Amino acid sequence: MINIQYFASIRETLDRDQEELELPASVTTVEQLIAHLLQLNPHFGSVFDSSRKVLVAVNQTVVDHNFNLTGDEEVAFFPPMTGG
Amino acid sequence: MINIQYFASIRETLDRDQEELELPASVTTVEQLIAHLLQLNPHFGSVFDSSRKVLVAVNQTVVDHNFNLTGDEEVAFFPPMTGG
Amino acid sequence: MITIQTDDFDLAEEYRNLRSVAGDAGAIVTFTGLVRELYNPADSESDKIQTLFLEHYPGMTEKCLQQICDQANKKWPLLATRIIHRVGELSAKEQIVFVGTASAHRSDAFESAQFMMDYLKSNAPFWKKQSSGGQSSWVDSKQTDKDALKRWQG
Amino acid sequence: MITIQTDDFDLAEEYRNLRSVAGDAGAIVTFTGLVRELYNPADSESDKIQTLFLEHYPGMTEKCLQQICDQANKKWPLLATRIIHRVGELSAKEQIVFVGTASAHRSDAFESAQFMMDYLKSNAPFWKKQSSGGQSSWVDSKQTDKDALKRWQG
Repeated sequence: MINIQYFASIRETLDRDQEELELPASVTTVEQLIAHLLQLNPHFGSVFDSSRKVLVAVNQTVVDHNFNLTGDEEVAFFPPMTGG
Repeated sequence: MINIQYFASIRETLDRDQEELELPASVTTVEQLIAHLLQLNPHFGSVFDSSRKVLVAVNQTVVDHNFNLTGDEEVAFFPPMTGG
Repeated sequence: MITIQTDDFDLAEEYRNLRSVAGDAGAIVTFTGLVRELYNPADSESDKIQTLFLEHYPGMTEKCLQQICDQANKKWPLLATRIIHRVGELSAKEQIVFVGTASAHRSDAFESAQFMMDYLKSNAPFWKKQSSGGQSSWVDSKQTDKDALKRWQG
Repeated sequence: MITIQTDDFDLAEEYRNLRSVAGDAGAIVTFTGLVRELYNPADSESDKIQTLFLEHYPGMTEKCLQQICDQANKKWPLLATRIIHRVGELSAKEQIVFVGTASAHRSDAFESAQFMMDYLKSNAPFWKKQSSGGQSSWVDSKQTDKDALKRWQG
Protein backbone atom coordinates (compact mmCIF):
# COMPACT_ATOMS: atom_id res chain seq x y z
CA MET A 1 0.00 0.00 0.00
CA ILE A 2 1.15 3.49 -0.86
CA ASN A 3 0.14 6.43 1.31
CA ILE A 4 -0.44 9.64 -0.67
CA GLN A 5 -0.60 13.04 1.03
CA TYR A 6 -1.77 16.32 -0.45
CA PHE A 7 -0.96 19.78 0.89
CA ALA A 8 -2.05 23.42 0.57
CA SER A 9 -3.75 24.38 -2.73
CA ILE A 10 -3.54 20.79 -4.03
CA ARG A 11 -5.28 19.47 -0.91
CA GLU A 12 -8.02 22.05 -1.50
CA THR A 13 -8.40 21.29 -5.23
CA LEU A 14 -8.75 17.56 -4.55
CA ASP A 15 -10.72 18.10 -1.34
CA ARG A 16 -8.73 15.40 0.43
CA ASP A 17 -5.57 15.38 2.55
CA GLN A 18 -4.50 11.77 2.03
CA GLU A 19 -5.44 8.36 0.65
CA GLU A 20 -4.17 4.79 0.64
CA LEU A 21 -3.66 3.06 -2.71
CA GLU A 22 -2.64 -0.40 -3.90
CA LEU A 23 -0.28 0.19 -6.83
CA PRO A 24 -0.63 -1.99 -9.97
CA ALA A 25 2.58 -3.85 -10.82
CA SER A 26 2.98 -1.66 -13.90
CA VAL A 27 3.48 1.48 -11.77
CA THR A 28 7.15 1.65 -10.78
CA THR A 29 8.00 5.37 -11.00
CA VAL A 30 6.58 8.68 -9.80
CA GLU A 31 5.75 9.54 -13.42
CA GLN A 32 3.69 6.35 -13.77
CA LEU A 33 1.99 7.03 -10.43
CA ILE A 34 0.86 10.43 -11.70
CA ALA A 35 -0.50 8.85 -14.93
CA HIS A 36 -2.29 6.27 -12.80
CA LEU A 37 -3.86 8.93 -10.58
CA LEU A 38 -5.03 10.89 -13.65
CA GLN A 39 -6.83 7.77 -14.87
CA LEU A 40 -8.44 7.10 -11.49
CA ASN A 41 -9.65 10.62 -10.85
CA PRO A 42 -10.41 13.37 -13.41
CA HIS A 43 -9.78 16.03 -10.72
CA PHE A 44 -6.07 15.33 -11.02
CA GLY A 45 -6.10 16.99 -14.45
CA SER A 46 -6.25 20.44 -12.89
CA VAL A 47 -3.51 19.54 -10.40
CA PHE A 48 -1.04 18.19 -12.91
CA ASP A 49 -1.69 20.57 -15.77
CA SER A 50 1.42 22.22 -17.14
CA SER A 51 0.65 25.69 -15.72
CA ARG A 52 0.98 24.53 -12.14
CA LYS A 53 4.23 23.58 -10.49
CA VAL A 54 3.81 20.48 -8.34
CA LEU A 55 6.57 19.05 -6.15
CA VAL A 56 6.71 15.37 -5.22
CA ALA A 57 8.26 13.96 -2.05
CA VAL A 58 8.81 10.25 -1.47
CA ASN A 59 9.32 9.29 2.16
CA GLN A 60 9.61 13.00 2.98
CA THR A 61 12.39 13.82 0.49
CA VAL A 62 11.71 15.80 -2.69
CA VAL A 63 12.39 13.65 -5.78
CA ASP A 64 11.99 13.96 -9.54
CA HIS A 65 9.53 12.11 -11.75
CA ASN A 66 11.97 9.31 -12.61
CA PHE A 67 12.16 8.21 -8.97
CA ASN A 68 11.47 4.48 -8.51
CA LEU A 69 8.57 3.31 -6.33
CA THR A 70 8.28 -0.12 -4.70
CA GLY A 71 4.66 0.43 -3.65
CA ASP A 72 4.92 0.95 0.10
CA GLU A 73 6.12 4.52 0.22
CA GLU A 74 4.69 7.72 1.63
CA VAL A 75 4.27 9.99 -1.40
CA ALA A 76 3.32 13.67 -1.08
CA PHE A 77 2.21 16.21 -3.68
CA PHE A 78 2.44 19.91 -2.88
CA PRO A 79 3.03 23.35 -4.44
CA PRO A 80 6.39 25.18 -4.07
CA MET A 81 7.07 26.00 -0.44
CA THR A 82 6.33 29.47 0.94
CA GLY A 83 7.50 29.34 4.55
CA GLY A 84 9.66 31.74 6.50
CA MET B 1 45.54 77.39 18.33
CA ILE B 2 45.43 73.79 17.28
CA ASN B 3 44.13 71.12 19.65
CA ILE B 4 45.90 67.77 19.32
CA GLN B 5 44.46 64.58 20.77
CA TYR B 6 46.17 61.22 21.21
CA PHE B 7 44.44 57.86 21.66
CA ALA B 8 45.17 54.29 22.73
CA SER B 9 48.78 53.09 22.30
CA ILE B 10 49.87 56.51 21.00
CA ARG B 11 48.43 58.23 24.07
CA GLU B 12 50.41 55.78 26.22
CA THR B 13 53.67 56.16 24.28
CA LEU B 14 53.50 59.96 24.57
CA ASP B 15 52.05 59.86 28.08
CA ARG B 16 49.57 62.59 27.21
CA ASP B 17 46.03 62.69 25.90
CA GLN B 18 46.01 66.15 24.39
CA GLU B 19 47.83 69.44 23.98
CA GLU B 20 47.28 72.92 22.58
CA LEU B 21 49.76 74.28 20.07
CA GLU B 22 50.29 77.54 18.17
CA LEU B 23 51.26 76.54 14.62
CA PRO B 24 54.10 78.41 12.89
CA ALA B 25 52.98 80.01 9.62
CA SER B 26 55.14 77.50 7.72
CA VAL B 27 52.97 74.57 8.88
CA THR B 28 49.99 74.30 6.49
CA THR B 29 49.51 70.54 6.05
CA VAL B 30 49.23 67.44 8.23
CA GLU B 31 52.56 66.24 6.90
CA GLN B 32 54.21 69.51 8.01
CA LEU B 33 52.49 69.26 11.41
CA ILE B 34 54.00 65.81 11.93
CA ALA B 35 57.48 67.12 11.00
CA HIS B 36 56.95 70.03 13.41
CA LEU B 37 55.94 67.66 16.25
CA LEU B 38 59.00 65.48 15.60
CA GLN B 39 61.20 68.58 16.06
CA LEU B 40 59.43 69.64 19.25
CA ASN B 41 59.47 66.27 20.96
CA PRO B 42 61.85 63.34 20.37
CA HIS B 43 59.16 60.94 21.70
CA PHE B 44 57.28 61.39 18.45
CA GLY B 45 59.99 59.41 16.66
CA SER B 46 58.66 56.15 18.01
CA VAL B 47 55.08 57.13 17.16
CA PHE B 48 55.71 58.09 13.57
CA ASP B 49 58.30 55.48 12.71
CA SER B 50 57.52 53.55 9.56
CA SER B 51 56.66 50.29 11.35
CA ARG B 52 53.60 51.78 13.02
CA LYS B 53 50.39 52.69 11.23
CA VAL B 54 49.08 56.01 12.53
CA LEU B 55 45.77 57.50 11.43
CA VAL B 56 45.11 61.24 11.49
CA ALA B 57 41.73 62.89 11.92
CA VAL B 58 41.11 66.60 11.43
CA ASN B 59 37.91 67.88 13.04
CA GLN B 60 36.91 64.25 13.65
CA THR B 61 37.25 63.05 10.06
CA VAL B 62 40.11 60.80 8.95
CA VAL B 63 42.31 62.59 6.39
CA ASP B 64 45.57 61.89 4.55
CA HIS B 65 48.89 63.66 5.07
CA ASN B 66 48.28 66.24 2.31
CA PHE B 67 45.29 67.67 4.15
CA ASN B 68 45.50 71.47 4.60
CA LEU B 69 45.49 73.02 8.07
CA THR B 70 44.50 76.60 8.91
CA GLY B 71 45.77 76.38 12.49
CA ASP B 72 42.56 76.22 14.54
CA GLU B 73 41.58 72.59 13.99
CA GLU B 74 41.12 69.62 16.30
CA VAL B 75 43.72 67.10 15.12
CA ALA B 76 43.85 63.53 16.43
CA PHE B 77 46.46 60.79 16.10
CA PHE B 78 45.50 57.17 16.73
CA PRO B 79 46.24 53.58 15.71
CA PRO B 80 43.88 51.62 13.40
CA MET B 81 40.48 51.13 15.03
CA THR B 82 39.63 47.87 16.79
CA GLY B 83 36.03 48.32 17.92
CA GLY B 84 33.09 46.02 17.56
CA MET C 1 17.74 22.76 17.93
CA ILE C 2 14.56 23.07 15.89
CA THR C 3 10.96 23.58 16.98
CA ILE C 4 7.66 23.79 15.10
CA GLN C 5 4.92 25.29 17.23
CA THR C 6 1.63 27.18 17.14
CA ASP C 7 2.60 29.34 20.14
CA ASP C 8 4.54 32.58 19.91
CA PHE C 9 8.23 32.58 20.89
CA ASP C 10 10.32 34.90 23.05
CA LEU C 11 13.43 36.37 21.42
CA ALA C 12 15.01 37.16 24.80
CA GLU C 13 14.71 33.53 25.90
CA GLU C 14 16.16 32.27 22.60
CA TYR C 15 19.06 34.70 22.83
CA ARG C 16 19.77 33.66 26.44
CA ASN C 17 19.84 30.01 25.35
CA LEU C 18 22.15 30.66 22.40
CA ARG C 19 24.48 32.62 24.65
CA SER C 20 24.62 29.89 27.30
CA VAL C 21 24.92 26.97 24.85
CA ALA C 22 27.55 28.69 22.71
CA GLY C 23 30.27 29.01 25.35
CA ASP C 24 33.02 31.29 24.05
CA ALA C 25 30.97 32.99 21.31
CA GLY C 26 32.06 36.34 19.91
CA ALA C 27 29.03 36.85 17.67
CA ILE C 28 25.32 36.04 17.92
CA VAL C 29 22.98 36.80 15.02
CA THR C 30 19.21 36.55 15.26
CA PHE C 31 16.66 36.77 12.47
CA THR C 32 12.96 37.22 13.17
CA GLY C 33 10.33 37.06 10.43
CA LEU C 34 7.07 38.94 11.04
CA VAL C 35 3.69 38.90 9.29
CA ARG C 36 3.50 42.02 7.11
CA GLU C 37 0.19 43.82 6.73
CA LEU C 38 0.71 44.26 3.02
CA TYR C 39 2.10 40.94 2.02
CA ASN C 40 2.11 41.71 -1.68
CA PRO C 41 4.05 44.93 -2.21
CA ALA C 42 2.89 45.11 -5.87
CA ASP C 43 -0.71 45.40 -4.73
CA SER C 44 -0.80 48.22 -2.21
CA GLU C 45 -4.45 48.98 -3.07
CA SER C 46 -5.53 45.59 -1.78
CA ASP C 47 -7.13 45.08 1.59
CA LYS C 48 -4.64 44.66 4.38
CA ILE C 49 -3.87 41.14 5.49
CA GLN C 50 -6.07 40.13 8.35
CA THR C 51 -4.75 36.65 8.97
CA LEU C 52 -2.13 34.31 7.61
CA PHE C 53 -2.63 30.58 7.85
CA LEU C 54 0.50 28.42 7.88
CA GLU C 55 0.16 24.79 6.81
CA HIS C 56 3.06 22.34 7.01
CA TYR C 57 3.96 18.69 6.38
CA PRO C 58 4.49 17.15 9.83
CA GLY C 59 7.50 14.86 9.86
CA MET C 60 9.09 16.20 6.68
CA THR C 61 9.24 19.71 8.15
CA GLU C 62 11.26 18.58 11.17
CA LYS C 63 13.57 16.57 8.87
CA CYS C 64 14.16 19.55 6.56
CA LEU C 65 14.83 22.03 9.35
CA GLN C 66 17.28 19.63 11.00
CA GLN C 67 19.06 19.16 7.64
CA ILE C 68 19.35 22.93 7.27
CA CYS C 69 20.98 23.17 10.74
CA ASP C 70 23.30 20.25 9.89
CA GLN C 71 24.34 21.84 6.58
CA ALA C 72 25.03 25.18 8.27
CA ASN C 73 27.17 23.44 10.88
CA LYS C 74 29.14 21.72 8.11
CA LYS C 75 29.75 24.93 6.15
CA TRP C 76 30.65 27.22 9.07
CA PRO C 77 32.30 26.72 12.50
CA LEU C 78 29.20 27.42 14.60
CA LEU C 79 28.74 27.14 18.35
CA ALA C 80 24.92 27.06 18.30
CA THR C 81 22.06 27.06 15.80
CA ARG C 82 18.34 27.48 16.42
CA ILE C 83 15.21 27.45 14.24
CA ILE C 84 11.64 28.05 15.41
CA HIS C 85 8.81 28.10 12.89
CA ARG C 86 5.21 28.76 13.80
CA VAL C 87 2.23 27.11 12.10
CA GLY C 88 -1.52 27.72 12.23
CA GLU C 89 -3.30 31.06 12.14
CA LEU C 90 -1.30 34.27 12.62
CA SER C 91 -2.27 37.94 12.57
CA ALA C 92 -0.46 40.92 11.06
CA LYS C 93 2.70 41.92 12.98
CA GLU C 94 3.00 38.52 14.69
CA GLN C 95 6.29 36.64 14.73
CA ILE C 96 6.47 33.71 12.25
CA VAL C 97 10.02 32.44 12.25
CA PHE C 98 13.23 32.68 14.27
CA VAL C 99 16.75 31.74 13.21
CA GLY C 100 19.69 32.21 15.57
CA THR C 101 23.39 31.43 15.18
CA ALA C 102 26.42 31.81 17.45
CA SER C 103 30.03 31.71 16.35
CA ALA C 104 33.49 32.94 17.29
CA HIS C 105 33.48 35.42 14.40
CA ARG C 106 30.78 37.65 13.00
CA SER C 107 30.98 36.69 9.32
CA ASP C 108 30.26 33.02 10.12
CA ALA C 109 27.28 33.95 12.30
CA PHE C 110 25.85 36.34 9.67
CA GLU C 111 26.35 34.06 6.67
CA SER C 112 25.01 30.92 8.33
CA ALA C 113 21.86 32.72 9.56
CA GLN C 114 21.21 34.06 6.06
CA PHE C 115 21.88 30.62 4.55
CA MET C 116 19.44 28.99 6.97
CA MET C 117 16.69 31.49 6.15
CA ASP C 118 17.29 31.16 2.40
CA TYR C 119 17.03 27.36 2.56
CA LEU C 120 14.07 27.42 4.91
CA LYS C 121 12.15 29.68 2.50
CA SER C 122 12.49 27.39 -0.51
CA ASN C 123 13.11 23.92 0.94
CA ALA C 124 11.02 23.46 4.06
CA PRO C 125 7.42 22.30 3.51
CA PHE C 126 5.44 25.27 4.77
CA TRP C 127 2.66 26.99 2.82
CA LYS C 128 1.05 30.34 3.54
CA LYS C 129 -2.56 31.29 2.87
CA GLN C 130 -3.50 34.91 3.37
CA SER C 131 -6.94 36.26 4.16
CA SER C 132 -8.19 39.83 3.83
CA GLY C 133 -11.62 41.35 3.37
CA GLY C 134 -13.33 37.96 3.33
CA GLN C 135 -11.08 36.64 0.51
CA SER C 136 -8.29 34.14 0.96
CA SER C 137 -5.55 32.90 -1.38
CA TRP C 138 -2.39 30.83 -1.25
CA VAL C 139 0.80 32.88 -1.38
CA ASP C 140 2.89 32.24 -4.51
CA SER C 141 6.53 31.28 -4.17
CA LYS C 142 8.89 34.03 -5.29
CA GLN C 143 11.64 33.86 -7.91
CA THR C 144 13.81 36.07 -5.67
CA ASP C 145 13.69 33.35 -3.00
CA LYS C 146 14.86 30.71 -5.50
CA ASP C 147 17.58 33.08 -6.75
CA ALA C 148 18.78 33.60 -3.16
CA LEU C 149 19.90 29.95 -3.03
CA LYS C 150 22.41 30.42 -5.85
CA ARG C 151 24.74 32.31 -3.54
CA TRP C 152 25.30 29.13 -1.48
CA GLN C 153 25.72 26.64 -4.31
CA GLY C 154 28.81 25.38 -6.12
CA MET D 1 19.57 55.65 16.74
CA ILE D 2 23.05 55.31 18.17
CA THR D 3 24.27 55.10 21.76
CA ILE D 4 27.71 54.85 23.37
CA GLN D 5 27.51 53.72 26.97
CA THR D 6 29.42 52.01 29.77
CA ASP D 7 26.31 50.12 30.94
CA ASP D 8 25.19 46.78 29.56
CA PHE D 9 22.24 46.68 27.14
CA ASP D 10 19.15 44.50 26.95
CA LEU D 11 18.56 42.70 23.64
CA ALA D 12 14.86 42.19 24.40
CA GLU D 13 14.34 45.91 24.91
CA GLU D 14 16.21 46.75 21.70
CA TYR D 15 14.20 44.20 19.72
CA ARG D 16 10.93 45.59 21.14
CA ASN D 17 11.96 49.09 20.09
CA LEU D 18 12.95 48.02 16.57
CA ARG D 19 9.65 46.19 16.18
CA SER D 20 7.58 49.16 17.34
CA VAL D 21 9.54 51.80 15.38
CA ALA D 22 9.64 49.74 12.18
CA GLY D 23 5.89 49.56 11.55
CA ASP D 24 5.20 47.02 8.81
CA ALA D 25 8.54 45.15 9.05
CA GLY D 26 8.85 41.62 7.71
CA ALA D 27 12.41 41.04 8.91
CA ILE D 28 14.43 42.06 11.96
CA VAL D 29 18.12 41.13 12.25
CA THR D 30 20.14 41.60 15.42
CA PHE D 31 23.88 41.22 15.88
CA THR D 32 25.46 41.05 19.31
CA GLY D 33 29.22 41.07 19.83
CA LEU D 34 30.55 39.44 23.01
CA VAL D 35 33.96 39.47 24.73
CA ARG D 36 35.65 36.16 23.94
CA GLU D 37 37.80 34.51 26.57
CA LEU D 38 40.49 33.70 24.06
CA TYR D 39 40.64 36.83 22.05
CA ASN D 40 43.58 35.70 19.95
CA PRO D 41 42.70 32.32 18.42
CA ALA D 42 46.31 31.85 17.24
CA ASP D 43 47.48 31.88 20.84
CA SER D 44 45.37 29.33 22.68
CA GLU D 45 48.19 28.70 25.17
CA SER D 46 47.96 32.23 26.48
CA ASP D 47 46.17 33.13 29.65
CA LYS D 48 42.47 33.69 29.22
CA ILE D 49 41.32 37.27 28.88
CA GLN D 50 40.36 38.68 32.22
CA THR D 51 39.27 42.13 31.15
CA LEU D 52 38.95 44.16 27.99
CA PHE D 53 39.25 47.93 28.15
CA LEU D 54 37.50 49.90 25.41
CA GLU D 55 38.74 53.42 24.70
CA HIS D 56 37.02 55.73 22.23
CA TYR D 57 37.19 59.23 20.77
CA PRO D 58 34.17 61.09 22.19
CA GLY D 59 32.50 63.20 19.52
CA MET D 60 34.08 61.49 16.55
CA THR D 61 32.62 58.12 17.62
CA GLU D 62 29.04 59.44 17.62
CA LYS D 63 29.65 61.10 14.24
CA CYS D 64 31.03 57.87 12.72
CA LEU D 65 28.25 55.64 14.03
CA GLN D 66 25.60 58.08 12.77
CA GLN D 67 27.29 58.12 9.35
CA ILE D 68 27.23 54.31 9.28
CA CYS D 69 23.46 54.35 9.99
CA ASP D 70 22.93 57.03 7.33
CA GLN D 71 24.91 55.06 4.74
CA ALA D 72 22.97 51.88 5.49
CA ASN D 73 19.69 53.77 5.11
CA LYS D 74 20.85 55.11 1.73
CA LYS D 75 21.93 51.69 0.44
CA TRP D 76 18.91 49.65 1.64
CA PRO D 77 15.21 50.41 2.23
CA LEU D 78 15.28 50.10 6.03
CA LEU D 79 12.53 50.78 8.54
CA ALA D 80 14.82 51.06 11.60
CA THR D 81 18.53 50.95 12.46
CA ARG D 82 20.18 50.79 15.87
CA ILE D 83 23.78 50.75 17.13
CA ILE D 84 24.90 50.45 20.75
CA HIS D 85 28.61 50.29 21.59
CA ARG D 86 29.94 49.91 25.09
CA VAL D 87 33.15 51.55 26.35
CA GLY D 88 35.22 51.15 29.51
CA GLU D 89 36.16 47.93 31.24
CA LEU D 90 34.42 44.68 30.23
CA SER D 91 34.84 41.07 31.37
CA ALA D 92 34.85 37.86 29.32
CA LYS D 93 31.39 36.90 27.98
CA GLU D 94 30.02 40.43 28.39
CA GLN D 95 28.14 42.13 25.55
CA ILE D 96 30.19 44.77 23.68
CA VAL D 97 28.18 45.86 20.67
CA PHE D 98 24.66 45.66 19.28
CA VAL D 99 23.50 46.30 15.72
CA GLY D 100 19.83 45.93 14.76
CA THR D 101 18.03 46.48 11.47
CA ALA D 102 14.39 46.17 10.38
CA SER D 103 13.16 45.96 6.82
CA ALA D 104 10.31 44.65 4.69
CA HIS D 105 12.53 41.89 3.26
CA ARG D 106 15.12 39.67 4.87
CA SER D 107 18.04 40.25 2.46
CA ASP D 108 18.00 44.02 3.14
CA ALA D 109 17.94 43.47 6.91
CA PHE D 110 20.78 40.90 6.78
CA GLU D 111 23.03 42.84 4.40
CA SER D 112 22.64 46.19 6.13
CA ALA D 113 23.40 44.69 9.57
CA GLN D 114 26.55 43.03 8.21
CA PHE D 115 27.55 46.27 6.43
CA MET D 116 27.10 48.26 9.64
CA MET D 117 29.25 45.82 11.65
CA ASP D 118 31.96 45.75 8.95
CA TYR D 119 32.16 49.55 8.87
CA LEU D 120 32.01 49.89 12.63
CA LYS D 121 34.97 47.49 13.01
CA SER D 122 37.31 49.46 10.77
CA ASN D 123 35.96 53.02 10.75
CA ALA D 124 34.68 53.92 14.21
CA PRO D 125 37.30 55.21 16.68
CA PHE D 126 37.29 52.46 19.30
CA TRP D 127 40.40 50.70 20.61
CA LYS D 128 40.59 47.52 22.65
CA LYS D 129 43.19 46.71 25.29
CA GLN D 130 43.14 43.22 26.72
CA SER D 131 44.46 42.14 30.09
CA SER D 132 45.27 38.64 31.26
CA GLY D 133 47.59 37.26 33.90
CA GLY D 134 48.81 40.71 34.93
CA GLN D 135 49.82 41.62 31.37
CA SER D 136 47.95 44.01 29.10
CA SER D 137 48.30 44.84 25.42
CA TRP D 138 46.45 46.75 22.71
CA VAL D 139 44.59 44.53 20.27
CA ASP D 140 45.93 44.76 16.70
CA SER D 141 43.58 45.55 13.85
CA LYS D 142 42.97 42.59 11.57
CA GLN D 143 43.46 42.36 7.82
CA THR D 144 40.26 40.26 7.58
CA ASP D 145 38.32 43.24 8.95
CA LYS D 146 39.78 45.55 6.30
CA ASP D 147 39.10 42.94 3.61
CA ALA D 148 35.46 42.70 4.76
CA LEU D 149 34.87 46.29 3.59
CA LYS D 150 35.66 45.43 -0.03
CA ARG D 151 32.32 43.66 -0.41
CA TRP D 152 30.50 46.97 0.03
CA GLN D 153 32.65 49.14 -2.20
CA GLY D 154 32.33 50.08 -5.88
